Amino acid sequence: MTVTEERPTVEIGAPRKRKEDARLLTGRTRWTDNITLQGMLHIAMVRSPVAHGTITSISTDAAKAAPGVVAVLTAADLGDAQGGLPNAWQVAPDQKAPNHPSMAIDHVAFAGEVVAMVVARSSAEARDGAELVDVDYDYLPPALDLRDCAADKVLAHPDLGTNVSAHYEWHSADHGTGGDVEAAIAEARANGIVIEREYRQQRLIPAFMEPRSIVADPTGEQWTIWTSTQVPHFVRIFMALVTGIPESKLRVIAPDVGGGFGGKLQFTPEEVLTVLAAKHTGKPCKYTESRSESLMAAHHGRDQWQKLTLAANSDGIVTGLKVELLADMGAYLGLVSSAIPLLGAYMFNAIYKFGSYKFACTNVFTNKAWTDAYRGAGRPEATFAIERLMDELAAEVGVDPMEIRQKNWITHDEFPFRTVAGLDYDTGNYEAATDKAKQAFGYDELRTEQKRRRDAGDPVQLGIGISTYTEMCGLAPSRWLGSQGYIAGGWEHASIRMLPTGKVEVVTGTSPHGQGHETAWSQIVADRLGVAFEDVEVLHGDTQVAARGLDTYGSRSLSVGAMAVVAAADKVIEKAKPSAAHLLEADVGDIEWSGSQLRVKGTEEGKSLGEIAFAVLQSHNMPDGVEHSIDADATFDADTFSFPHGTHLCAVEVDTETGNVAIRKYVSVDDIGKVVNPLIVDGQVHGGIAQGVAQALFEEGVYDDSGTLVTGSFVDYLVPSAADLPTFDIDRTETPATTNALGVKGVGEAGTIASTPAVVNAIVDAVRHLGINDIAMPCSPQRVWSAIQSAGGAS
Amino acid sequence: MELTHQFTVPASIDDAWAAFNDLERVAPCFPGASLTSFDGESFEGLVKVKLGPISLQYTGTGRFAERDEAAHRAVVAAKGKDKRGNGTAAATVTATLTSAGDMSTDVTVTTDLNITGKPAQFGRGVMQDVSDRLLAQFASCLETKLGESSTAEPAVAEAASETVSESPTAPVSAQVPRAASEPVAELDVGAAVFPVLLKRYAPPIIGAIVGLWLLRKILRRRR
Amino acid sequence: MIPAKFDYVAPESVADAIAALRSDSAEIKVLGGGQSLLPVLRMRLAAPTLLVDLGRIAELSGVSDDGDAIVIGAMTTHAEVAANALIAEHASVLSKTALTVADPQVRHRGTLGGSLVHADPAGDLPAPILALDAELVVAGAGGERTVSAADFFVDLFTTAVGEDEILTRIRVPKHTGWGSHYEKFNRVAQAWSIVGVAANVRTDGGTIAEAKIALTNMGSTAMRASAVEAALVGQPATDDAVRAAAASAADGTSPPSDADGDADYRRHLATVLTRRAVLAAAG
Amino acid sequence: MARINVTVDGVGYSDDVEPRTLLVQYLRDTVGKTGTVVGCDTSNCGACTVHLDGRSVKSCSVLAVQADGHEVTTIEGLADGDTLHPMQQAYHDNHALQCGYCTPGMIMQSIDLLNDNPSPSEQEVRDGLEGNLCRCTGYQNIVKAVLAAAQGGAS
Repeated sequence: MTVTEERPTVEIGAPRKRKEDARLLTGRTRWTDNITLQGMLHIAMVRSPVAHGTITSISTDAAKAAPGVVAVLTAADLGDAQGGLPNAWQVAPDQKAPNHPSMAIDHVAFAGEVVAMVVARSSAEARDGAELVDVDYDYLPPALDLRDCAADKVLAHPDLGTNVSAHYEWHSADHGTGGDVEAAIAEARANGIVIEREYRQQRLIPAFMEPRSIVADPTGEQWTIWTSTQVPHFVRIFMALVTGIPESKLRVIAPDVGGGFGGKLQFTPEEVLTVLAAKHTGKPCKYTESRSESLMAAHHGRDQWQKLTLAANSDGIVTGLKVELLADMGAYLGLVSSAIPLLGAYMFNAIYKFGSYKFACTNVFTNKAWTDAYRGAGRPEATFAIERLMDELAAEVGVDPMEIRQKNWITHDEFPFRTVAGLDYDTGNYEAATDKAKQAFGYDELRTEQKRRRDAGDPVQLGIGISTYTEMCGLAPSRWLGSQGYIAGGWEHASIRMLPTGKVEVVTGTSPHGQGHETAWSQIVADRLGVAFEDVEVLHGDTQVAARGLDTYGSRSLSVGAMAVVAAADKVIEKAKPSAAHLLEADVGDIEWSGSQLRVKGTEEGKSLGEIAFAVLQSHNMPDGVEHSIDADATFDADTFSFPHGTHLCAVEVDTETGNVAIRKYVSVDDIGKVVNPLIVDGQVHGGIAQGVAQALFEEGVYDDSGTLVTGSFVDYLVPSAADLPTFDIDRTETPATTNALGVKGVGEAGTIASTPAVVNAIVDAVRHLGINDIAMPCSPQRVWSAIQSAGGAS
Repeated sequence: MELTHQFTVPASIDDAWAAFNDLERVAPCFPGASLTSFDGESFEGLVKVKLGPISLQYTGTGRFAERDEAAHRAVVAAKGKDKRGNGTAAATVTATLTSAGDMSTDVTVTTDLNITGKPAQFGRGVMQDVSDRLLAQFASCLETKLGESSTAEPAVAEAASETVSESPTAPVSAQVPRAASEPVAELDVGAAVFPVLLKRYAPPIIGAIVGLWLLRKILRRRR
Repeated sequence: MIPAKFDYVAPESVADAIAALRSDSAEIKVLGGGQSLLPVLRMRLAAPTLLVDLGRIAELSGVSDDGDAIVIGAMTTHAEVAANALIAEHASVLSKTALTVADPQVRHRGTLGGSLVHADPAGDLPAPILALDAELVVAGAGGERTVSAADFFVDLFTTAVGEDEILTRIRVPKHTGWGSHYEKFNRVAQAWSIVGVAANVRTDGGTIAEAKIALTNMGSTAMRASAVEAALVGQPATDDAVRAAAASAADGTSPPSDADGDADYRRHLATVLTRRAVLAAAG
Repeated sequence: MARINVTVDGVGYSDDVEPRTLLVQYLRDTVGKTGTVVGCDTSNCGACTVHLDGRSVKSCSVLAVQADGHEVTTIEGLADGDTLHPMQQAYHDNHALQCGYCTPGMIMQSIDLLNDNPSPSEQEVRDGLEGNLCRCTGYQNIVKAVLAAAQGGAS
């Protein structure tokens, strides 16, 4: 265990306005679609409208003859060169997966799959040409219903023989972290309480604002690929593996990237196809998707059926939890599709002390867009399930839902704590965060008002929802990832280059796309190296500049990536000591770091790193053996996860006449450990909560019975606007992590994980007295109203 | 999606079956369609659909999956695709006539419909409703036509007289109401419009598919 | 996404526009504000051969006082309608409804005439036009004709305007002193109405003297809720009385079922929203 | 091809365009104003918002030929040299952007909003931005920035 260092900080903790803003505010941006090269060609994809079928013929003659069209490529043209797309996570030894070509060869497995591409001199001509590609399909029955598919009633990939990709289980009794869950349930059936529920985690679409775009340039000695991705380093490795282009000949750049939320944590068919088009034509090629293509063909998230059995004694102390999941993989396995449920597997017990725990999951193929990471990735699903269950248990016991949580949670003096799922929580203070949240919320007053309105039969009922969440974040310890079947590690890399003019270049392996690493890393380095915030330049997202790295996802950038920056900074100081000693005419052993200078112990005499960098540049009279650089690079791998937590409280007003839900008040108190930049942290929490609220109230990816995504535009996929969301009243407690030197935990996913159950708990709480104990997400007015009607109508 | 429509016509089953097959009379229920080829068993056709701001043009093929005169049952399987690659459509249409008395016949039309691509992608949830409505209009139109079978008037259409000559046992078939153009106009899917834009892109194709089926029957009669 | 190719004309007079509509181009579309048409063209759900842009015909824009009525040019934008003082004074239900259409940017481009001719059953503006008993002036090769609002909306996306005609202006009888409200119910702010109710009510000493109520998205076109109107007249503007009258709001409607709500839900919503709209209008 | 004359950010341009060219494509591909971006194909997201003769419009739902003879202002025409427009400054001061993709459209609409209503309430700001989607910020700091800009007299 690392002990958080106590160092004087000036920049860390300061609400620095972001460096990134200057270009973003003025339109001086470099989105991939802004990149135009001489002679560049444009690609339009021809996508299957059929969810499941075989391609019987493709006629490209008319398209090839169309004005401006340079090439039309089908799978037959690509041949073996297109290879297959990778899945990077084997969650079970016998995991099955169909071959995943970038362009369908003869079998199409979801509506939106690419079946041909048209390369033309302009994007309009490419689109004109795409209309002329004539594809015939024979229909196969689409495999759409998750539960039917799990039973192999219809096969998504007939060649595979089954829809089940993998089944995996984890039981506390097998790992010595708790008892036998079946015994606990049996005991509870006899003498306690058993809550059994099925919850649907509806399919969501990440819906980053910048549609994906790729430019592949084959001219010159090296390939340059600009792509709107969270993971340029992954793209480089996999592009080399799939296309056979040597990795050393590939430069991948993620320029300005307009949001990701897990949705750009992917190695995509479109990336491969753009490279193949460039290879075929010898010219730079660009592909930019439309929004409707993005919604249809970029990976989706969530989509699980959760069957839950909670056992408790009659006082409401939980003795066991059994989780049985069906997880919809969609048509193929993406990079980490198979492991999304696994990332939630260790979080169903959340902040609680359970006697026993069992998790079982079946990954199932269907003829829908494939699913993969979406903000929270597995953990929102787990948190939703347990936080909803705790409310149900409270109702059963007849106590306030807050009380049931207090009875079961880990108290602050019990840390470090090994959970029933086998994770070691380093720190936390659930009581403190909850007390603060309750006070800001006016919990008791709202409960009083709720009772008054219930008693009066008010057509608008008040409900209060609680979510006391935690998450494991900071992906991740490489050893843990290896133990779980992931092919890559979870370390991060950074290098620091001290420029002779006193400026500092920080190269990070993380790949930000809105998170503000340029600002936050500058703050950290400014403190660490005693340089001005303004003098630090953070470089990222270009594999020729940041050669090593594992990119940005899973709230890992600060707790892993920034720790590599810290390690590199410390190395710079160490590396500069011999030069400093020479310049100060002292023994190396007498040189110490003052916070801004290397000094001779006990004196005020010293040299800044900038001065040393300049002296090293000159090297006019450096002694033998001193390196002509004080630059350094370093890696960091975490020993364990970090565990942010918090309490979110939501008050909703449910109009029982229309079913409309309005959020009246939303309070969050998050404990994310030490805060580097409170402005950025607040922004992450706001946006996270908004996405979680959107799952509760608005968003759902819906397929019709032919397998067409009918929420295929922003008309029907309801991303909320400013007018649809309230102001969030957010605050923090600060219990530093003990697992890294900065005491940080990560904040990117917290709001999303916490908010969904808070909202749904509030809605159910508003109408529970009418006999309602569940409403499926998204809780649309029709669903809420129908639930009230089924329960016998409003009072 | 499977849609079923039932209605009863005041005609004997033989008269109704014959009338039903007198496509010159019922075909106007399905505007916008035209046949491009027919080889006896299978056909190719074209359906232009105009839905408010949306215009689609489907080309399709189909064949008789079943046609049982004794059981008064016909099944047509057809599929088509939009000429600009906007999507595909397929339908299996089953029509069954059952006698419900000397001068009464029950008609059941079951349509198993599969529409893909943009008209479905941008028509969230409305499809079923609109398809149902369309087929209900079709059924209602048929009901009117078949119900007119006992009030025959002199043939007014060339095609109709041709039909008469082929099908002398169907005395009702020659009659085309003078006002035909008006009720037909109401059902004119081609000119009318489905909810499309951004809110509800609907499936024109239902009318189209059934239209193809009827046209195919016309050709059969003309052989 | 980029539209398929088309020819484009922007005539400067109604006569030239009609001539363009009568040209022999294979498929002609009229471009009003374009806020519905352009997305459809971008999706390539339509590929007209000719677009006739009405945007350069000055006489089609603007609002004027014509004695017992106000006259609104068909190309007057939603934003202009919403902000116009004459309309606010004499036809306030239209001002209020115009302000709920889509979002501010769309309201800057989208036009009243375009919305009416588009005739989306979920579009908001037909309802107030019905509730104001407006008259619509349609120009064609043979000159102008006037169509009452009641006869204008024919079916889903279908109006009385012929293929070679254009809607030039809307004549709205003054309803000075009438109370009004548009109650719009949707899932997110810029979404189409699940159901909307336009209430245009004249009260006299706390009693409802006249009521004109129209419903959005309760059938293939917007429609008047005649049963409610009849039941309201002579009633006090109280919750109980209005509730009783509004109970028949769904009479004679045939609402659609879609992902936002099934027909039963819409019928129920119509009664609730009608009550709220009338109370707000009469209050 | 049609010849159009358009003033963009104060500079006059005369170009031949296909009638089907959207204003946003003209701005990005012909004039080079890549600060204005495209986020959807149904005019829901507002990322492409610019001012046409001083009023906000979604440039994906306007044809370039419709802008003939008119004046367009984009995000790139707001700052005065190194001095940000007060609305840009307010966005910066209030951390009203994260990935920044929606920002150009959001700022253009925010300016229009204050032109219309110089002292809006919080709800009026939210309603005025209903045609612009942001996936990062939850809108909270955007609303805060617009209110701050209103306080500071930005428009």
